[in-house]
This record gives sequence, C-alpha cells and structure tokens, in this order.
Amino acid sequence: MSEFEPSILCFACNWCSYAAADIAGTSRIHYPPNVRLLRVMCSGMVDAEYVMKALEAGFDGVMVAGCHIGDCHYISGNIKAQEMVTRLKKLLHILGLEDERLMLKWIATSEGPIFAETIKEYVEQLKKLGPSPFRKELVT
Amino acid sequence: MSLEDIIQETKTFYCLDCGKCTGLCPVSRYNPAYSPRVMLENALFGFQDDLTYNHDLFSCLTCYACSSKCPGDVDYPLFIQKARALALDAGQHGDCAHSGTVQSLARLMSNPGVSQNRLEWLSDGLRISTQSDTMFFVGCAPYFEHIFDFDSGAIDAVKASLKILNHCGIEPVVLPNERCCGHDMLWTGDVETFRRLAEHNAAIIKEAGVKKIIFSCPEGYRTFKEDYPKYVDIDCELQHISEFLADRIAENGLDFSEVKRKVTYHDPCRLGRHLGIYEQPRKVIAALPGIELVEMEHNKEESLCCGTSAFVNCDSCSKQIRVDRLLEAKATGADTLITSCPKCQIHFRCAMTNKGEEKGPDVEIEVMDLVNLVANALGDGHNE
Amino acid sequence: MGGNITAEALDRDERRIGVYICHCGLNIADTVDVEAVANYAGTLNSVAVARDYRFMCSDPGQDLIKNDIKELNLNRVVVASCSPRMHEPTFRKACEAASLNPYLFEMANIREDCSWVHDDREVATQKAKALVRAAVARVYYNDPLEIKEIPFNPDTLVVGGGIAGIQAALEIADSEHKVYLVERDPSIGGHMIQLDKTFPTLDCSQCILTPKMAAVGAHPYIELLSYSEVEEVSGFVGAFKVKVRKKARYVDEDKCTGCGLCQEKCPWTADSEYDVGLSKRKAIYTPFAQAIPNVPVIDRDSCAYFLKGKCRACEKFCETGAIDFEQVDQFIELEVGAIILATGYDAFDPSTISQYGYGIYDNVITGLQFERLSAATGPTGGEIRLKDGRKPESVAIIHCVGSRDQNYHEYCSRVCCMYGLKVAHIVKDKTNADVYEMYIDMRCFGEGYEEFYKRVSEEGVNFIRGKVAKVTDKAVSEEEEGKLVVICEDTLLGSIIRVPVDMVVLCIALEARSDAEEVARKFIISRRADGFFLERHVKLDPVATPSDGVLIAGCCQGPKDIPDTVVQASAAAARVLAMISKGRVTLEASVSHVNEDLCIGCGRCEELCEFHAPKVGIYEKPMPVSRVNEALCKGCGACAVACPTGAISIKHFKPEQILAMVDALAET
Amino acid sequence: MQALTPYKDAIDIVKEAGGEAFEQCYQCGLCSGTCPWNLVTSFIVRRLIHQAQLGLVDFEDDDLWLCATCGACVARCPRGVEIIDIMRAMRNVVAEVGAAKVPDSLRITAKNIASAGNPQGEAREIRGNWAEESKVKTFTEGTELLYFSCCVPAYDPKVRRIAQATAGILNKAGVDFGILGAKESCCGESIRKAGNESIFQSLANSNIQAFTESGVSKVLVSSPHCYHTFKNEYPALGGNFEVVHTAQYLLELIRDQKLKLTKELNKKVAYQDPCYLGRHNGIYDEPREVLRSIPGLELIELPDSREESICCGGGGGRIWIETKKGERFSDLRLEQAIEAGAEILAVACPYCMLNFDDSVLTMDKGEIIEIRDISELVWGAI
Repeated sequence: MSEFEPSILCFACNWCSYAAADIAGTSRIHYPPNVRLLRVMCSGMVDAEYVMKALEAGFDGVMVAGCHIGDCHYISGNIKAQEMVTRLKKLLHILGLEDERLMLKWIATSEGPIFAETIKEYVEQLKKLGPSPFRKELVT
Repeated sequence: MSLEDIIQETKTFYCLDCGKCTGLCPVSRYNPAYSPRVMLENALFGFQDDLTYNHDLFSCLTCYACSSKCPGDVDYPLFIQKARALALDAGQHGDCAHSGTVQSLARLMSNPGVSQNRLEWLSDGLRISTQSDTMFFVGCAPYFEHIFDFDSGAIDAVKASLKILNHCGIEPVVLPNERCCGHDMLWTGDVETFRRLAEHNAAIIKEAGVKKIIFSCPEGYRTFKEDYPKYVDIDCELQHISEFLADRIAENGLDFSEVKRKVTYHDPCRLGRHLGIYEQPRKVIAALPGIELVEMEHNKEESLCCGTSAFVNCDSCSKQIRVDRLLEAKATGADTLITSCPKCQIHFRCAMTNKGEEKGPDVEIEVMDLVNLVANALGDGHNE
Repeated sequence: MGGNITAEALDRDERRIGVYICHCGLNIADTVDVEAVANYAGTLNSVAVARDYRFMCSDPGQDLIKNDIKELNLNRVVVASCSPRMHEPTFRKACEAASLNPYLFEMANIREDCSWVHDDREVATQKAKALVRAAVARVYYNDPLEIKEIPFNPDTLVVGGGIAGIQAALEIADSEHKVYLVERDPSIGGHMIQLDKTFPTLDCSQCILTPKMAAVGAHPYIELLSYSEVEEVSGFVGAFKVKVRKKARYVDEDKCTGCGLCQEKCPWTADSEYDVGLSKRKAIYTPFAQAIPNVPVIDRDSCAYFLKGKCRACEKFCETGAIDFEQVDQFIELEVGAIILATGYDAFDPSTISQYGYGIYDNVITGLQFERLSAATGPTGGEIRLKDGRKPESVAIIHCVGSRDQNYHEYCSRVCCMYGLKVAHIVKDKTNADVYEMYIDMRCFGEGYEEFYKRVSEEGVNFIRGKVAKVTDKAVSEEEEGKLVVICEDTLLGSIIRVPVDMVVLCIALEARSDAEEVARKFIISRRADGFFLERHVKLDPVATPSDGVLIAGCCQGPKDIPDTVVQASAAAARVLAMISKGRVTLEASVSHVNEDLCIGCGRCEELCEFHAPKVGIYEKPMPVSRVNEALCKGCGACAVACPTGAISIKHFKPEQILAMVDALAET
Repeated sequence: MQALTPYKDAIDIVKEAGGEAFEQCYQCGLCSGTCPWNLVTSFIVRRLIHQAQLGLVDFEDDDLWLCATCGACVARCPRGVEIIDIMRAMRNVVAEVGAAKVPDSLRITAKNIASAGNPQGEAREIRGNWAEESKVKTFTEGTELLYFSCCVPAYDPKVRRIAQATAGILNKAGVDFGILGAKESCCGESIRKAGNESIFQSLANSNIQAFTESGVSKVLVSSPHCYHTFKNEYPALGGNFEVVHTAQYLLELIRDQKLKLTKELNKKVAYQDPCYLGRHNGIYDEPREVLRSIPGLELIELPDSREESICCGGGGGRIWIETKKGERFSDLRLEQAIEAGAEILAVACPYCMLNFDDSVLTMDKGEIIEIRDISELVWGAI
C-alpha cells in the first residue's frame, strides 16, 4: 500500500499568504502537491461553514492563512479569523477531531519560503496523524 | 418518495382549501407571500417545482398551529418535512443560520469514525454511572456552548437536569459518544443523515442496556418517541424531565426552597402541540413555594412558536415572531420567562442580543429553562 | 420573499462556460499536460468549449476568448494560467471588450500554484485539473456586478500645518482647488519653523519656510483653520464629512490687527513651546514673530483672568476690542473628497533615560533645544551659550538617544546622524569648541550627506564610536572638575573613555505622536508596531492608507528629513489631484450585500465593521434591518461571517461560490 | 596581523551552551560602559561578544571569569542581548568542554559542590546545625513553609546570624516552618553561572526531588540567588514551588501585624540592592518598606541605587574567586555608604554580607559602619 497522502485545503488571504504562495512559485521553491489554495480577500472572510464543509468534503487538514497581526489590509480581519478559528477548534475538539487538522497561520507577502516550509511541515504532521475521521472513503 | 406519496401519507387531499391554516400560521402573519394553503394547493396541482424551488418551503416552523385546527386533519408539518426532502434532492435547501454549524456538526457526527469528547463539562460534583437503568440524553448542548456569541444556557440546563436527577437519587448513564438525535436533519429534509444518526444512537443505547431515557430537550424527546420507531428499535421508556418531575412531586414531594419570582411559561411546540404536554411543567412550577405563575395571552394549545426551527430561514419574520412573544411575556408583568426547551431559550436569548444603534423594541427579560428554575430551588446552590 | 422560483433555478441550464488553458510557453506545459487538462475541462458541467494555447495573455490569446464569447455565446470564462494577481485585470478587460461582465470571469492559477512548485508531471496535471474544476465550479455561480461611480468632491482637507501639510496644501491650491488646512497650534510652521539651519546645505530653515507659510496665509484657495482640531470623520472617498473644532482663541480674528500690544502688556508668563522651554512667552501670545495667522491666543492655563478671575490687561490695551473672554469652541462642518494627514512627530523625551542626566544637568540639552539656541530668533539671539551664559569650550553630541534601542524605539530615526553633524558644524563655527560625536553607525545616505560628513570631519570634529553609558558631574580628576563627564567605550580603541565637556547635545529620536492611536481611529487607518501610520504598501504605495481617499505625508508615516517629507507631501497632493481630475470614484464592486428578508437587525455587522459601512435602521420594514453603504464597504467579509442568519454575503465571494470550490477541490 | 579564521566550532559550542544571543549584538559598547568593572579596572564586555560572533574567543583569557552577572548591561542593552547567557555559555565551554583551565578556586568549589552539595565542602549532616539553638523543626509533610537558608548562613559561622535571626522571627510570628537539613543541596545558581551546567542540573534535580518528596509547596529563602533559580530556572526542570524572599515575607508579616516592631533603632541606614533581588527580579520596594517599619530608623538612599545599583561583586561565581584589593566593588560601595552618612549598611543577600563584612575589615571601617542583614535588623526591633 502506498503511503497515505493527506489532502489540505488552504484558505489564503489575497494580500499576503496568497501573494506569498506566488512568491514561492516565482522563486521555484517546491512544496508537496497535497495542498489546494483557495483565494479569499481576507482571512476574516473565512466562515466556520467553509472549514466544516471542507472537513465534510474529506480534507485531512484545513489551513487558514492570513496577514500577521497588525498588517491586515482591512485592519482587523485576521483577528476575527483568529477568533473564528479559536471557537471552531473548541467545537471540533468536542467532535473528537485532532487540533492540528485546523491550522491558523500568518504568512506575509515576502514569506514565500515560509509558505513552502509551512506546507511541507503540515503535510508531515498530517501524515503522522493519518486520515481524517471524516474522509469520504471511510463513510459507509 | 414522490410528491404523490407525500400527498397520500399526509392526507393532503383532504384539504378543504378553507385557509384556516394560513390564518393561524405565525409566519403568514409577517410574510403575506407565504401561505400553507397555497403550498398544499400547488402540491395537489402537481406543481412540484413551485414547491421545491420555493425558498419559503423552509420558512415553516412546523409548529402545528395549523394542523391542530385543520378541519381536514391534514398533517401540514409532516407534509413540509417530506417536501423538504424532495427539495434537497433537487439541490435546494433553506438558509442555514449560524454558519450552518448545527447542520454541519450533525452530518460530521453521523460518521462512524467519530469519537467525541463531549463530556468535558461534567464536573461540580455531578454524578453519572455506567450501571444505571436510567439514561439521560444530553443532546447537542456541549456544542451549543461554543456555537453562539452569547450564552445559550444549554449546558447549564443539562447540568441542572443532572443535579435534579442526582437529587432524586438517580445517577444516570450518560453516553460519551451519543450523537445528535437528528431532529434538525429530519426536519430539513436530510433523511439519510437522520437515519445514520438514529442507527448510531440505537446501537449505543442498546449496548448500554438501559431501560429508561430522560430528556430535557423536547426535540430529542419527540424524535425518539415519534420518529425513531420508523427507522430503529429503541426498547426503552421515554420521559421528558418535566414529566419525571411532575411524577416525583406527586409521589412524595420534593423539598424546595422559596422562589421569589413571578414567572410565565412558554410552551415549546415539540412538547406542547406535538406531544400534548402542557400540564406537567405547570405543575412543577406550581410546586415551588413562593412562585407566581402568570399565563401569556397565547398559551398551551394556542401558544405561539418561539419563531425559529431547525436553524433554517431565521429571518426578519422569525425575529418579529420572537419579539412579539417576548413582548407578550413582558406584558404579563413576569420577571422571568420559563421555557422547557433549549432551542426556545437560544432563540429568545439571540433575539435579545442587539448590538446596533437601532435596537428596535425593548424585549429584555430573563429567560430560563424550567430545569434551572427547579435546580436552583433544590437549594444546595449548585447552579445559582 | 414569496413563492417565486429562484433565478438560479430558471437559468441554471443556460451557463455556457469557456475554459482556456495556457501553456505559458513551457512554464506550464513543461510540467502540466495542458492538452489533457483542456480535454478534461471539456467534460465539466456547463463547459461549452475548452482550449489550450501557448500564451493566453498575448493578443491572439485574448482574441481567442473574445471571438468565442461572440461566436459561441459564452456567458462565463475561465482562464487557467498564472496568478490572478498577475493577469486577472488583463482577462477581465478582454471579457469586457467582448461585452461580458468582467465578474463573470474566473482564473485558475496553474503556474505559481502548480507547475512552478511541483515536478512530477502526473501529479501536477492532476492538481491542475482540480484547480480548473474549482474555477469552473465557482464561475457557475458568478454574478455580473455593476461597477458604480460617484462624483468626487474636489475640495481637500489637509491635517497638520508643518512642512508636509504646507507643501501638500499649496500644490493642490495652486491648481485652483479648495484646501482646508487644519492646524492644532496657534500658527502653522510645525517643527521646521523651530529649526535653525538645515543639513546638508545649511540654508536657514525659517528663510525657506516663511515664504511658503505666507503663501498659505494669503492663498485664495486655502482656508486656514489654525488652533483647530478634527473631531469626527464620516463618509468615504469622494464624499467625506469632517467636523472640525475651532478652539476658542479668546481673540477675534477679524478684529485683531496683530499689533502685539496685548503680548507686550500681559504680565503673565509660561514656558515657550517654540523655544522648548528655553525662554518664556506671555499668557496671550503668538508663538513666534512670523506666525501665520498673526493672531494671538490666550492660554487659559497661564492667564490670570482664567485662573483667578482678575487682570484683563490685554483687553484694556487692545485698541480694536479684539479680546473676547466669552469666546467658546466652534464646530465647523466640512465636506471634502480627500484627506491628507500630515500630523508630524513628537520629539522623544530623553528624561526617561536617566543616566544621560537630561532634566538634571542644566547643560544637557536636546537637539531641538540646540536649534533654538543656535537660531537668530532664539533666546540667545543665535549665540551658543551654557546655562550660565559662558561659551562652551567642549561639546559632546550623543547619537541614537531613544532610537535603535529596544528599550525605547527599535527603529533608526533617520535624521539624527545628520542633525548631529550639523550641530557639530555650528558649534565649531560659532564657538570653535572641541566637539565629540558619540555614534554607533554614521548613516549619511542622502544627497550631499556623505560630503557633509566629510566636511564636518575636516573641521576637526572628533568621532567616537560607542553608545554613551552615562553622563555625570562626578569628577574623578582635576580636568573633570566643573564639567559634565561623558562615559562610554570607544569601541574602536576598545577602552572605556571619560570625556569632560561643557555641554551635551542629545540627538533625540522622532517618535509617533502621543495621540496617533486616536487619530488613526478617527480616520480609520492602521499603525505600525512602532506607532507611526501604516502606508498601504511599504514600497509601492507609500502615501496611501487602507482607507481610500485618506493619504499620509511626512513624519506621521515615519521619521524622515525635509526633502523626503516634501517629496511625500507632493506625491500625496498629486494623488489627490489625480482623483480630482478624474472627477469620479469607482466603488469596489465586490462589496457586502444584505438580504433584508433574512436580516434580523441584530447589529453585529454594524458593531464590528472597521469602515462603518453597515447601519441598522428602520427602513421599509417595520423591524430594524441592516443596510450597507457600498461606498464605505471594502468587501473584507467580516460582516458576512458574523451575520447569525446568513443575511449578509459578499458579492463575488458568496458562500455558493466558495463552497463550490471547496467541493470541487476535494474531489480526487 | 590576525587572519580571520573563525573557529566555527567555537561559535556553535557557545551557541549550543545557550549563548546564541550574541548574534543580535551591534557592538555599540554600552555594556562595557555600563559594567562596574570599569570603575576599578578595564573589562571590555563588547570585545568578548565580538569574539564570540567571529568564533575568535580566547578561552584562556582571564576576562572570561570577570563578569559578576549583575545584569546592569543586560538591562540597558539596546538590542536585548542576554549577555549573561553568553558569559555562562563561554564559561561552560571551558568548564565542561575543557577548552581551557578553570581558575583554581572555582575548580575546588565546583568539586565541593558536586561532592558535598555545598561550596564549602562541609558535611551534609551538619547543614542543619545552625538551627539547633533556634529550635527549628525538620520539615515534614503538612508543614506550611520550608525555610531554605542558603549554604553561606548554613555553614559560615560569621553569617549564620542571618538564618538564626530569620528563624527567630518566624518562631515569634508563629509561622509553621521547617528545614530539610541534610536533604538540602546548594541551589546551584552561582555554579551554573560559573559554567558548570551539569552540576547545576544535578543540584536542581536533587532539590526538586527532596522538596517534592517532603511535600513542600512554599519556600522562604534568605538569598536572592536561591530566589532567582527557584523561581525562574527550576520550573523548567519540573520544580514548581511558591518562592518568597525574606524581604517580601517579612513585609507580609509586618503588614498582617504578625510582627510588632517596637524597639527603636536610631540610626541612619542605607540599603544595598542585591543584583538578583533588584535588577534580576524587580524587587526594590519591599526591603525598603521593611526597613522603614523599624521605629527610629532613618533610611537613606545611596547614589546609584535601585536599577542603577552597583553590585557587591559576588555574583556569577565571583564569590569564590579572589578579587584583588583595589578592584573590589564592595569597597567602592562601602565608601559611598560612608560618604552618604550611613551608620549601617543593610543587605538582603548572604553574598553581599560576606563581601561587605570583608570590606569593613580590610578597610578598617568597623568603627564607622556595620553590615546587617534586614532580618537581623527586624529581629533586633522585636
């Protein structure tokens, strides 16, 4: 059996993390193909609904990536994202989901290498954790 | 299930087109475009798309105000329940409130791989066991604690219920991997998820070997009592905690401290019109020394719905229904509005969280679950 | 609300999507099997045509899209190529040229997100398919959006009357557009009017600034509101409403002739702000002789009439009856299209660094105080003097006081090295004293700055590399008696030295205004961690802020010298003039939208919006509901997340669009 | 000319030993200018850090052992460089990697601590002997407070009076306390600063084990050095105890009126801020409050007090290294105290007590000024 390859959905803020992914691209910094980027205008735009739907859809990990605190293009969107993630994590904990499956990360525009590194690390972390209990193929 | 089957099952063809339902419908009062009668008519004419693609299909509160007075004995809420399943097949769904969290949780919970941490609230000397014949069904309260940006009070009601049971010498079984009862799934047309949840619950309850299940949530109670039998086998006695309390008080009385409150009681639709339990909660309240119970203009069979059901289509109409009900409660002069349903409590409390500058009418009143009222009167100050 | 069939239900079979996969030469095609992706795209729901092409962004590539839109009746377009941050505007324009609303276009990034970061061709092709699938799923739900424009109010507000504000105001006013210049002090001039000579050319600060101040005072297109502060700001770019508090001067500006008799007769004094405490001014005063406007103010805190109810000497002597003790603050409402903030800086208070002895030893002074000593208009008439009137025989100049130090400010203040050198030059020039500069690094980066450093070195100034540890008056040897001893390590010698001097000049840092936070909140802009106002982009947009129409110039954005300040002020003015010249503001189309049927008027959106876009009110319905002012909305989506009922969605980022992508990306 | 051939391993070793902070240094020299050594001789702190940056550390250099870890430079450093950590790391390279020779006196002390659990090399069994006449019980499960006297008062007859005064006060106030006697080991703070990390680790583990086994939850200490390591360093090793210094505890007893200070002391008293109580832990007011509570006592401030206080010279292992006459900070400080008119110099640290007692003796100032621990002064006022 081949090694388990986790799938990751990353909601990336247009102004920083998505731009950082672009930088990783233009700098040809390779990272695992397990991640799918979904561009949003602000991490504060990511609704708990989107994260839960991503988990329902079978993603093994969901990442919300925004600007560093203080750098938000919309002043405080990232703080709101942080609040959403904190609250949602509590729910997911009760549901028995491992904390790591929802990750909040601040990545600035210039941090292309950090973006790539983050994805690498996250893939490793999720490999250790194994498939999400909500993965489609597990549902009978 | 086809539209034809639904018409048969809910006896829609008995509809006399009298419009009594629309006259009684709390939604129609604020949303004149919505009419149960027209809904039925469209169904009878076979206009399936007019039914399934109608956004207002999800506005019905399934409160039974209509059917309780229907001269043709049409089961309109059941018709809505089935029609929603049809709509869902066509990719139509209502507008889920609170980011659809409640629905997502139920779907995720229906997964067999789930192993929850749902008992972390247990503390404060609350006693449960694995041996008892009696089980307490916790429901979604542990989740409710973290869904809303206001205090839902749901987990407090669960704690109060356990305190009451402990006080009565019962250390109930509380299951660590209990699932959502599926009520909201069933009533929003997701029958498949509902079935899976019911199967999970039936299996773990069977494994626990209990003989009786007590509920503080009328939705769970109704679902187990009326809906589960169509899908699974639950061989247990089922009781709402207000029934349990009324029995206890009648048998040997309970020692209550004085409660200096003037209260009014809101009948939850599931407990009231769905299951006909009106008197037990009132008897429990009456047993509290010093308390004064006043009735709202609409009470018991005529009671008004709290305004939202299954966390869908919570809209301006829903808000108006809630505001009206709260104003009605305030008009009695009561200082506390007692209900016996965590959802009613959530919807009322939500209606009071106005953060804008324009707040609308003043609807502030203390809203409390019956079990909290009782637990506080049991005196050892646990929930005070 | 009501029994209508949703629009989507009616036309859901009428989507005709065109999908274009770009090779980007070999940039994509090398790693991704573009043909396979195009073939795959052709099988997706509602896709009418799917093609691959070498360079989609080229003219023939764009023509391909335009032709297909016309010939194949496409009503949605997806291009899979590079990052949307790169070419989204290009393809949107192409769609628009073919009469397709630009918001019906969607982009899949298969270059930066895929071909450039993966090397396994099979895996990359798989991922590219997923990205295309998601873009197709999303575009299905895209709505055409109306691009709205509103007229731009050509009047401008400039806040702050230092060199930045003056420069910006004059540039705009010279093009015959109205400028309101609000200054909180009694006169414009800012910090620059306090300076003596300016580095590196040593031209006299006042000589170059006062003509500009006079031009402001006399300009027919500038309305100067001195001794005034902005109270409230509302509205949005093109149509701001500003409430200004005009503080009571207790002097009628229309009657006052500026004769100065009142100041002469006033018996009460206070420390002069202009001379940084080195001299006294009267309770009724103009801060300095060339003040604009030349109308005094009464300082309530030192006026005997306001303190004790007696005196009114000024009133007695004023021939025009301009003194008015009954005057109260006035509020003025302004309407402007753009705002330039030029609120300047505060000078760092060195008394917090106790070991430097500022405030303890008389002859430890700040650079700003030195400016006053050295200026002809200052308390000594331009003579460099110690407190006791003696000429200093030796002077130490300490660099980086409060800057480059994480205990105070971590940043470099940028101007201190140069003004330190200037102080050294002036001391040499006027007193021929021994001068020691204690520095960590010399930062002389501007035009003529290094040359000035060389010139000052040639004048015999001693440079000691080391951060000063202590200034003390405790002598340990005879030559230290009666002197201030500056102790530091000369890091180039590698030994501790004690330098006895008569005077110590502290090169204090420039710091953010103490009320910068309040100002930022008022104008809805952000601040950096160091407290200065945050520009929209540190390199490419250094004058704009996150609030459209609010621009920043000068030291309020960070320490800078006069040339840089003037450049930034001119840039801000140019930005304003460009907006005025266009005459309209294009509003963000992807903004928040409230479904009033679903809204319960709870006000969560109103409470959290940083831009004050939503407002709960009673409009057509009997119950309160929220409405969004689209001109204020930036489309950040925070309100939609907070909305408990799902009544709010962001146009172009609707839940259907995002959830369609989530599902499409999850499929394997 | 010296060729820049960085000894890369040295950089790594110093980093590994906890000295990575040197990377932030921008060589301004403020540390040198602030260092009290430059009041008496020359010690260019900056140069050592630069050497560490370049991997050119001369481990044979005696300068490595000068730093008294007083923290004055760290408090001021514009880049927040943890200079003490760098010193500790470089000493560690000498002491444990063997890059050079450890000064003799320090080597003997380290051996004593490692074998006997105290720097004096005295027998463990007699650690609690000081307490015999003070009627102090052995700490057992349930005792409220552990009194940890520090090795100096425990073994040094000249300084024993600190522990005895403290025990007397506690008895008088009716505090339920005890000592662990032979089970106690040196806290290890100073030997760690002298570079002996592994000795520190074993001392700390031994103390944590002894405290935990005996059920200790709160520890009273006489030495700011014990205070510092118990409070800030032991938690990382799993030792979480509530720690109070006598200065804090005495103030608490006085405020709670468990102690009544009635006897007057009509003297001018100056207070020496111990580095590890003051700069390292921010405790400046409590000892002064305690002194002010003594009737008749006039508290005077020395120049360079509180954050600016000059070290006695005994930190960082210097207490075990002979300092040449003329280079002792305590001599300078004593002169400052005498000049300020103090009749008593109050201290709150056994090391300060040792150094100042020595200065009084060697400078022959016994007639003019005496050195007293604050516990002694309080004991005398009851």
